[in-house]
Amino acid sequence: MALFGRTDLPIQKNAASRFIQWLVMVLVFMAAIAATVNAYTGSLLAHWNRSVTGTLTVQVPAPMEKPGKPNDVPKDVAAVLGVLKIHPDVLRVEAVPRAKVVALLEPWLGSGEAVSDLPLPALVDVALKPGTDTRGVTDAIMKAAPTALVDDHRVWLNRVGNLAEGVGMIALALMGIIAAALGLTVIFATRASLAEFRDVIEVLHLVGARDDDIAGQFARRALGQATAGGLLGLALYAPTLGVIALLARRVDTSVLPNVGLPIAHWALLASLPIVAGVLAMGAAHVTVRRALRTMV
Amino acid sequence: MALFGRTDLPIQKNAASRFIQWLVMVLVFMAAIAATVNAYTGSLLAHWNRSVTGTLTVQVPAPMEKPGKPNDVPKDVAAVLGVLKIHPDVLRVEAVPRAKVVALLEPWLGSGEAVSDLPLPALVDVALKPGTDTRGVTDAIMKAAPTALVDDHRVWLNRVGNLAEGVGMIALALMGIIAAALGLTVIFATRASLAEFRDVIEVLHLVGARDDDIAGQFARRALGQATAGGLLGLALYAPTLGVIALLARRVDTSVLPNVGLPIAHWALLASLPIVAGVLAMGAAHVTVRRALRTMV
Amino acid sequence: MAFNRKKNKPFEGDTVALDTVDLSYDGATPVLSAVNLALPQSSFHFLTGASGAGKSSLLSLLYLAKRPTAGSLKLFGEDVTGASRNKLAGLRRRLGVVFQDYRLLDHLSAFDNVALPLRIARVPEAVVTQDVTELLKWVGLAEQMDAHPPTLSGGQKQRVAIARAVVNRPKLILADEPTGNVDDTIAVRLMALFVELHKLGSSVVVATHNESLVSRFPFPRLHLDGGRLTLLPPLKPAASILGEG
Amino acid sequence: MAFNRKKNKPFEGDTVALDTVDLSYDGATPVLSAVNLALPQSSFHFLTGASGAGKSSLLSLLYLAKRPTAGSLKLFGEDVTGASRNKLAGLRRRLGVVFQDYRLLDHLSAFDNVALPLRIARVPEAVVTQDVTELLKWVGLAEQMDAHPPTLSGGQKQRVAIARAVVNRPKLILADEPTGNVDDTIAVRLMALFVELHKLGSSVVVATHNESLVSRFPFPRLHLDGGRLTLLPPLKPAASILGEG
Ligand SMILES: Nc1ncnc2c1ncn2[C@@H]1O[C@H](COP(=O)(O)OP(=O)(O)OP(=O)(O)O)[C@@H](O)[C@H]1O
Ligand SMILES: Nc1ncnc2c1ncn2[C@@H]1O[C@H](COP(=O)(O)OP(=O)(O)OP(=O)(O)O)[C@@H](O)[C@H]1O
Ligand SMILES: [Mg+2]
Ligand SMILES: [Mg+2]
Repeated sequence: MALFGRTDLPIQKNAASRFIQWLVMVLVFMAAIAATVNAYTGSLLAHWNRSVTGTLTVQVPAPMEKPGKPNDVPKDVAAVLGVLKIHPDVLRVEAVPRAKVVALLEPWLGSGEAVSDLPLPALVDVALKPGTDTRGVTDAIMKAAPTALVDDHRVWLNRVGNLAEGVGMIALALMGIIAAALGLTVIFATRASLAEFRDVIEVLHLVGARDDDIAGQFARRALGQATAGGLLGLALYAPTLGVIALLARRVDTSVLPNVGLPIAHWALLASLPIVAGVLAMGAAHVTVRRALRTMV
Repeated sequence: MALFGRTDLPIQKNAASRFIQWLVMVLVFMAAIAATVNAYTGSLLAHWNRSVTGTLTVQVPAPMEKPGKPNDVPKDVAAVLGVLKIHPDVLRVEAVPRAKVVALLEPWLGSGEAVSDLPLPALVDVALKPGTDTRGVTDAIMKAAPTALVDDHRVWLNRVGNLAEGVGMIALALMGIIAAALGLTVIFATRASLAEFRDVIEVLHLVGARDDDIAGQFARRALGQATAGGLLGLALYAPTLGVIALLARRVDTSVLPNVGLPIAHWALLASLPIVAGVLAMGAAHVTVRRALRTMV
Repeated sequence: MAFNRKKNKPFEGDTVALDTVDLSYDGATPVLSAVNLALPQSSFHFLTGASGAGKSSLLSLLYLAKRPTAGSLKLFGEDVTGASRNKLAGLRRRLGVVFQDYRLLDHLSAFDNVALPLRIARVPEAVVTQDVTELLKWVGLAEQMDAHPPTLSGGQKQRVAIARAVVNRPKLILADEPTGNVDDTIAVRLMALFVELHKLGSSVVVATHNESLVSRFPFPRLHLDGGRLTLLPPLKPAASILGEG
Repeated sequence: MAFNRKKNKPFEGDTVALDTVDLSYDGATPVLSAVNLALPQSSFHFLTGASGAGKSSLLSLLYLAKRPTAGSLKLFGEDVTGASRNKLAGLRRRLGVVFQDYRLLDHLSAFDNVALPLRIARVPEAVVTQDVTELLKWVGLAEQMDAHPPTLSGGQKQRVAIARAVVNRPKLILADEPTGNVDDTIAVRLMALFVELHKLGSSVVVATHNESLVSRFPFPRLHLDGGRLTLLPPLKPAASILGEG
């Protein structure tokens, strides 16, 4: 029968230990949510980056701007396409169908019959080979069609990227606060336990128990309670994520695209109970050792 | 010298009571953040609603769509303006200057010389009198200019509104969780105190103290600690809000407009420490009364 | 020493009346069975019996920490069965107990521990100061008034416990082994305190193992054996009481 | 009763050696001053003195709960000044203490309380069961083995405390008022336990107020008065020892 592992401190069922458990549950739950927000914004940024980096949109002014020369522009578009198709840096190039241009402009110009007759600019989507600079291609385009406009989407990406990064940072900061809260909780709960069991600990000392034996008990207890609390927190997180995903699906996917989260994120979540447990164990051990040094 | 108010339970400086204080600090801090997010999304929705409800945008197709009749459209615009200026439901009406239309289209069409020559549709902004339906005005416009398009911004508002409402709901749910966490914390901390002071309480009973005297002490302690913790939480919240506002300013104001928060929000924030205190007091009182009934 | 405060609420009849009281902790083996006991006002009894005989248990019935498993218990003329918790608190304020394990409050000084019953009864602080000081001097703790129990010796704690029990000048004093940790000189001095209160009208019960102490005082003995309570005559003849008090 | 386990680690010289030891709690008034004391192996001493004289304080130096303000303290031949905490724990395992206030663990049964020193020393459980059971029977608690301290009477707790102090067959036994809550019959039986251990080679110190107990045994007295320790001869002449043990 192992004495230190079971029976000599009544810490298994005291208020403080149950308290650690449920508080860790709440903290891990919140940390999981924050981690998900952070991972989601990260994925979102990557998604946008991926769909935008290495792409250019070339805009060739509308065909009817100069009423006298109605056929000027198809020539410009053809020139641009011709240049790009043989350019070494270009991976893929295609003219955007007029219907898609109309759809893009719909929020601004409406979709009535009137619009379908509008003189719209021609758009060409260009995909560059990975790692190439946009400059060479841009120069080639401008040479072929001086009136063309080249947009590399940077302004827009920076703007939304700032927002997403801000959200991610707040989520990260929240996780930091939660870790600190966890440590403090364990320290306080351990101190409460120490106060509650001061007499018991003194007796144990007086009959020859070592500091390590006693600190080890508190630490093991904290490890167990925090890990259990962490698992409960994840158990709470799973359905919550489901509900949030359901709510998010009601929002337009252009606003919140359905990006997948990296495997590392799920690994992080799975490790949260362990992290909480180890953090709690460490905090308890240090607290108890320090307190014991002032005792008999 | 008042006995019950100071000296007969050593609860002022025990671990549990300091614990309540800092945990309430964290909870109130998070509640304040959540309340702010909720109020901000509310204000944002109201802001959008206000700037959009009771307004219409009338779009009159571009002048050159039919090359044969180059002067059709100014007539249509004039007709629309004429009808609206005398319509009883209309508060204000104005033609959008071409420069502003160009600016609106800039993200889509670029800003080169080519665009400035584009045949753009004419836009008319209409403000309706509060409480009037858009239908009558729309009918009048369509009669005056059958090719006009009337947009009351509903689709867009609904789309973004959904998102903002979702965020607000999550913030509210968070506040609910926080309130529950606060109650549970106080209950657990009080139980820990009760366990720690069980002997003291028993002695007090045995020398004639009443349950109310003892429960009152715990409740007063909880009130004080939670209120103090709440004030600390607000003290932490103020600079945090400043930092977030700073971060938000880096984001485009079209994405996060600088809307003011309602006075009720600040009142709610100011009341958080009191709410926390009262909640804590109630939880402590009930917990102690129930526990005492099982004691000597 | 003088007890100069207003008298407790008066009552009719015996201070304590037990009628065929049983007490058992686990519901099976009774610690007390069919105990009848009437303590008149201004009485003095020793309570004797082997270790584990049930002396402390009987006292805990009287100070209302336990309830009889069967039978009825009247205190100060009032039946405690079904009394409210506030009512019990009121009754407890009228008695004083020296617990076998003292039960002092470690976070209060000796002075504040003794003052506790007075403060709970909302006695004016001037009276508290005077009474407590006088009493602590009597039990030989003038030097230790501001010391906290963890810094007191065993015998000092016991004396603080006795002072706390009698400071309110209660009508019923229950003392459980009150002199187990002091030497004979102090023991006699402490007994004199109980005897004085007894003469002033309090009923006193002193549970003790100390046969030499019992044999010095002419008071009847309540003896517990096998759960039964019997009344035995004083070990010292009553005639010599004047030489003691 | 038989103590059938392996002997404690042997050592040279006196079990306890105090050299001009001072002890004061507040840095000012000394509780002990210039105390010299040598307890040889297999000795037996009473420790007497008025309440508050410093008996418990002296014992707390010996069981390493307090450190001397001045002077040196040797235990089992080792100087404790500057010893590590683990070293102190090791020394404490070789002595047994009956605390004046028992210090039992309320959440453990009487059996587990007594078993505690053995389990901390990692004694095999079979031995623990046998030794603890035998010892609890000897002190008259065969019925109360599974009871927790809060459900024990004062005298029963005191006997559990004594059993815990001697179960490890320590080389030094320190007993602080070990018979204050039991009657004389049990007191003599408990003293017999200490005497047997003393005969088997342990050094024993019994602090007590109980003069009648002291006068029954032919052991020298350490007397504390005004912080000074003096060695007094036995109250009972040594010749009669055979009639007692
Ligand atoms: N709370 C309790 N639960 C269960 N059993 C108890 C409880 N309190 C006391 N007992 C048992 O009741 C019996 C009587 O105990 P009590 O404390 O009344 O004895 P006592 O006469 O005061 O003994 P002592 O002189 O040793 O103090 C003992 O056997 C004890 O173990
Ligand atoms: N931790 C402490 N802090 C301060 N003073 C203390 C402390 N412990 C004991 N004292 C004081 O030291 C003196 C001696 O106390 P000690 O407990 O050694 O006496 P004792 O001889 O055991 O008395 P008793 O017979 O009453 O148990 C007392 O006056 C006591 O108040
Ligand atoms: Mg008793
Ligand atoms: Mg002592």
